[in-house]
Amino acid sequence: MTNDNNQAQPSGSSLIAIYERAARIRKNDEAFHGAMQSGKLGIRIYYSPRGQEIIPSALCDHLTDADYLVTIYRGVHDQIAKGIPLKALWAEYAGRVTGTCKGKGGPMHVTHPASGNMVTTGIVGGSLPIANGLALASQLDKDQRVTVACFGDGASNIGAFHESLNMASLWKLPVIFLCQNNLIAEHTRFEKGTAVARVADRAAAYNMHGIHVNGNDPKAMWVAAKEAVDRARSGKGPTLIEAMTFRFMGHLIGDPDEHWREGEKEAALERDPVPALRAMLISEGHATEDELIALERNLDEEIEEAMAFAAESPKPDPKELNLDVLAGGAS
Amino acid sequence: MTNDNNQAQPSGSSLIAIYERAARIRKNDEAFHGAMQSGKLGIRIYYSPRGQEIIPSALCDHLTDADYLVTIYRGVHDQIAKGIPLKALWAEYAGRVTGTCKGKGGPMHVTHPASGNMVTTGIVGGSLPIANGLALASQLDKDQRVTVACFGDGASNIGAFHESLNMASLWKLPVIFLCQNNLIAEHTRFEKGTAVARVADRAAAYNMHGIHVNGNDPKAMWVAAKEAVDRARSGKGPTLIEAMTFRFMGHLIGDPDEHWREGEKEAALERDPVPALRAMLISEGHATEDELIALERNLDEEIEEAMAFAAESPKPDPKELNLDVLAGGAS
Amino acid sequence: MGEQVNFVQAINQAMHDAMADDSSVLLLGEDVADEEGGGVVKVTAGLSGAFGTDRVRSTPITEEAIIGAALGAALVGKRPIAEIMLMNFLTVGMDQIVNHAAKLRFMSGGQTHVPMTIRTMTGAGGGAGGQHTDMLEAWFAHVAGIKVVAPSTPADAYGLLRSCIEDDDPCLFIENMPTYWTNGDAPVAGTRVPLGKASVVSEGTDVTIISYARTMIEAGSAVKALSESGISAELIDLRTIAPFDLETILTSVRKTKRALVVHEAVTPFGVGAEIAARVSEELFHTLAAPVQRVGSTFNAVPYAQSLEEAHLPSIQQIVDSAKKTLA
Amino acid sequence: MGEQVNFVQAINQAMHDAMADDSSVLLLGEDVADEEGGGVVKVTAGLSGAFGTDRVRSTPITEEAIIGAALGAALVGKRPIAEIMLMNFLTVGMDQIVNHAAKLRFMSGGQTHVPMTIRTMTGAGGGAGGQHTDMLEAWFAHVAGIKVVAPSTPADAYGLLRSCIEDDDPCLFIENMPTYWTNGDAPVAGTRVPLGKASVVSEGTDVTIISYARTMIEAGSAVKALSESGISAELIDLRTIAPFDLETILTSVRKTKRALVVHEAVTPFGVGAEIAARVSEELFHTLAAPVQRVGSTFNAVPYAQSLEEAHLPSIQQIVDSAKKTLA
Ligand SMILES: Cc1ncc(C[n+]2csc(CCOP(=O)(O)OP(=O)(O)O)c2C)c(N)n1
Ligand SMILES: Cc1ncc(C[n+]2csc(CCOP(=O)(O)OP(=O)(O)O)c2C)c(N)n1
Ligand SMILES: [Mg+2]
Ligand SMILES: [Mg+2]
Repeated sequence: MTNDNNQAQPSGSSLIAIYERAARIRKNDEAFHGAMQSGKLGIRIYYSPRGQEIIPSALCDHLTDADYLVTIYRGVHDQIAKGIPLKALWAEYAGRVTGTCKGKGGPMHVTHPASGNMVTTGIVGGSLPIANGLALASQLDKDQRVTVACFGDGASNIGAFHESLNMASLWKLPVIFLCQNNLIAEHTRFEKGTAVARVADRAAAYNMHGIHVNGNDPKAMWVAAKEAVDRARSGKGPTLIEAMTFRFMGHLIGDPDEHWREGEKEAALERDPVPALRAMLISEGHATEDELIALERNLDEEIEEAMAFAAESPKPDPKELNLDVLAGGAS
Repeated sequence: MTNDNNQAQPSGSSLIAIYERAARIRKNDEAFHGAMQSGKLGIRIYYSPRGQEIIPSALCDHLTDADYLVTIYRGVHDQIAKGIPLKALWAEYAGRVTGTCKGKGGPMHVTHPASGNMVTTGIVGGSLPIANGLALASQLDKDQRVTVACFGDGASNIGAFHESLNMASLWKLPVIFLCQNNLIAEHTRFEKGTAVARVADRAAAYNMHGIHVNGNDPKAMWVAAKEAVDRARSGKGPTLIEAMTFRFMGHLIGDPDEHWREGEKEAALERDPVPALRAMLISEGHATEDELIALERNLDEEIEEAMAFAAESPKPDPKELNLDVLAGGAS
Repeated sequence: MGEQVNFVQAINQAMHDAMADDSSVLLLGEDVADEEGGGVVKVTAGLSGAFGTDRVRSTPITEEAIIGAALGAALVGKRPIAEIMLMNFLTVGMDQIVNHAAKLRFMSGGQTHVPMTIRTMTGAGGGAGGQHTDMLEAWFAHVAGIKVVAPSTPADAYGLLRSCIEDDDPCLFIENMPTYWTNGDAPVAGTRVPLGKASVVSEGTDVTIISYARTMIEAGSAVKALSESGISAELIDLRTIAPFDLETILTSVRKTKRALVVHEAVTPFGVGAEIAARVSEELFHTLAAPVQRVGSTFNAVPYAQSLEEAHLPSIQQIVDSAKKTLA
Repeated sequence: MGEQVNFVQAINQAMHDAMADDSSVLLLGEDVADEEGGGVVKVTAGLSGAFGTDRVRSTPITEEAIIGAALGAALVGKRPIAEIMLMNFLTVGMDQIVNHAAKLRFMSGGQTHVPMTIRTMTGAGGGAGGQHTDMLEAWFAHVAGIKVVAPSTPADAYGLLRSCIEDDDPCLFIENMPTYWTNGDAPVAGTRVPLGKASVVSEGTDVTIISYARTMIEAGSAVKALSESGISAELIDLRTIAPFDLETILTSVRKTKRALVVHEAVTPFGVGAEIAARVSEELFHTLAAPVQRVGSTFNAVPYAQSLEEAHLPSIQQIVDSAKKTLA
């Protein structure tokens, strides 16, 4: 299924908000790459979300801090769009005690309940069953929260996907299964691992509403996310969104990223979504060049401060090993 | 998808062969019930297949001993249709060393490679991943064998179903996923556990051929099985068959079988498939009453002999505990 | 002898009382609601009637989704009980238990935690064969961040389950199916049995027998048999397997100078190995004999009764092993 | 010093030679074929080129289906190698491994068996955090019907993997990722290292140190450090964890009268518990000091380097524990 065009479209201010989130993600990604090259902060592992910035940036226009997000190792774009503070994020990547998780979780397990970042998992498929549980709590408490589970195209083949969608549909849970389809799973191309042409078509196997959308188109993604969020909030149950996108920087830092076929990457990069949105904002008159430059300068400062905060922060003391294992650890 | 009616129909002799298998299953079931009531053979657990006799009886008209079957705890109908010798089967149920598995496996793990009964599992969903492996070996060896994985409607919701169908479709494996939909999973009604109206419709999620058929109609089931077997043998890949049926005797012996709604069971029993096929054979002139009585008398004798064989057989010696754990156990 | 109840009644009452006391307690599992029979052996009978099918939900046969749903709800204030029908089916949900439930408190630096109880039943003796009755508690004891509990009396089942439900960390609560209908003293409603505390079931001076769950029955019979041959055995019920009550064990063995660990799980790499290793280390100069272990033979659980009985630990094996420490 | 190769090369060569020698050897796993990069760290590079993508198949991310496919093919004459990228992902396939692969020989009364090898990598030290580097070998050692193998040198990796592939039962072959690119003597092509046989890496008279896999490095350094303080330690590499070579261990400890077990896995309920329990039982009257154990601290693997280093067993801890047996 695709979107119904009579639906509301994003306002200029929404588009600017989407751009601000996407630009923050992109600039943060550049800063992480820089920090890893220089090596000075001691960031040990990083899964770049470059190419996928628009998806959560548009989604989060419909969410508040009260809504729940469960994401994956490749989830820093989701976390930032959801509003995680960059200082604590950088400190976590740098393995500092001031990090979101005191440096214990690291990039694959960033957690920040205050912004609704409930769980980040390194296990393919691991995000979906947990999302159902968060949504079940909201359903019982009638608190109107929406839970979003992010995962990749490769994850749509694992058992947890199937079990979770079946349960969510049976119970009409207020959850959104957001498959960010970048057409690649580590080094395996989409069609080599997934027996169906469109992940969204799998929704029918659960009598669930499914949406296939270009996740890099901010307007289409905003509309798709709105439909799914409205359905969840109004008790209409879960939605499977397949948001088409790209993975520009390989599976993780250090990956040669060799899966692209001749010309594919160049073509994709021409459609790099963040500059495209920036150009749209100007061409459609939502923002001026000067306004965007100011916005971007603020982001640069925000990231500078986050880096500095992480650099100055202390490393966790080994006694932390005994804390947070079970309750009662004095922590 | 339903069957295409231009397909070949079962001959009279095929229908008689189907009836012989189904009658053997049914008479064997009655004998197992009798033995468990009397308690004399020491059968410790039994999952009756009553109501589901026709499905494997029609399927096996298209299979030989060389083809592989993987079934479940509720699988004695599949095993008998596939040609397992009743003596060794009874001895296994009775926990005798002359049993198919020396009494080590028991009812939930009956195995008899000579008749193609490769694995019987007690784990819901456990049969499907293994079936893919058997089919993979056949595909590599180009030996034209077909593998059938039996499972229930409840099993169509577990992760192993999803992973297995996706892999089988990607690799075009010569495998048939045979869902015996008796509309009940232990004590949970189909619609309460399965978010889709027809399990067969899930085939589309894997770009797989799916067939929804009345498994208790010997002609329709024969046609559906033929289509799937022909596809597998000719390299066209896997098929998901959803064969609709009933579970007449509860989940296992001792189960009060309370899930039926008002009048449901009576209506179902009126369509008890084995007597229905018997009547059809006579009304359509494929067999006479006398011929069927003779056939049934032979079955009674066969079962009598199997019971006697089990009763006379010795119990396994405790030293068997150390055998068959790893290779080199002198066995 | 006061009022008697069996395990099914005690466990049902514990869940009932916990749900009555705390609206955040939920129950998820296959067939748990009354419309589905109130559990395959009726352990959850009446709970959906009393608390509604919102809080007492029958699930599809999807262990990973069941545990994940309980885990997710636990992250935001619920105290879910996830019933996994049989312990062998935990293998289907191991990722959610081990990689997620047990680790989220640590990996989040204490920002989140998982007050979830997984109830599961198991135990050989009924002829269910190789895939339905394994004792896998040692796996979970080897994982940081999850507690493992196994009662041997209805009253402990009640009190330990209440404590698990109220515990702020994931707990695995192991129920023994073959003894489900065995009677014992009724629990006093509301009683909690603390986690991590063993109980000295009978005092003795010659040898300490440490066990838990189903084999407490065989161990108890062995204690009687030993006393008839003039040997005074002290019997300890571990009750909580992880973290286990080392202090109570050491106090006893300091007195008896001899120890024997008994469990239904297969011996190699089982819970008995850790206890034997700790006792042998801590009381090296006190022990008068090597610590003995009795467990099931190292093979899959066989179907034939003749084999299943030989596979399981026997009273005689326990008696002989105890005597070995005194030889 | 002769030709040197690293683990990646040795393991790749073992699979290459096995596939060349026996057309029934298959390889299934995520990204294993060259079109998918020949493995995430290139361990399987070139194999699909040499033997074709029928025999060397990249799979979807579905561990249960991968193991099941290998299992099923193994039932009918194939000798599949299933690569499960990281050990923590075995949690997704536990049902197929434990309830099926390990038990089918027994449950079928010997009619079928499962000559399958599961290769998996793991090991902390790289900052991957809590879900990517666990050492779970004790779980599988506790299951009858499956062998558990963990090499500590490239040559042993080659010879043990060849033996696993040719073994008629399921084998779990554990590879250590952080030391993948460490060099060692090149294996002699075709060599088999027998399963179930430990190797005495260095002889000594004062204390026996038993280890395996990655911590053989720390243990080796500890042996050197100890010798500098005049302590002669004998170092045993278990190589096969289950079934383990008790005889070689006992022979050594009879001589040294002291034992220390070292592994990367967390200490409680780990492999060290079984070894300590067995040694303490068998050599009760010989041991001059309690058996010591050194493992990782009991928590999830932390991300921060300062924590990850403190979590893992250190050379100093091994030295101190060895000295403790001599105090
Ligand atoms: C259960 C499991 N199997 C394998 C892996 C190793 N792994 C990590 S990411 C990944 C690819 C996932 O691809 P996809 O779902 O498309 O997400 P993407 O990385 O493209 O965002 C794999 C195989 C894992 N983390 N968990
Ligand atoms: C993984 C797993 N979970 C739960 C069970 C317990 N169990 C055994 S049979 C069954 C119901 C299966 O229903 P269905 O798949 O429809 O097969 P049927 O029994 O109706 O033939 C359940 C829940 C199991 N054996 N395995
Ligand atoms: Mg992807
Ligand atoms: Mg059913």
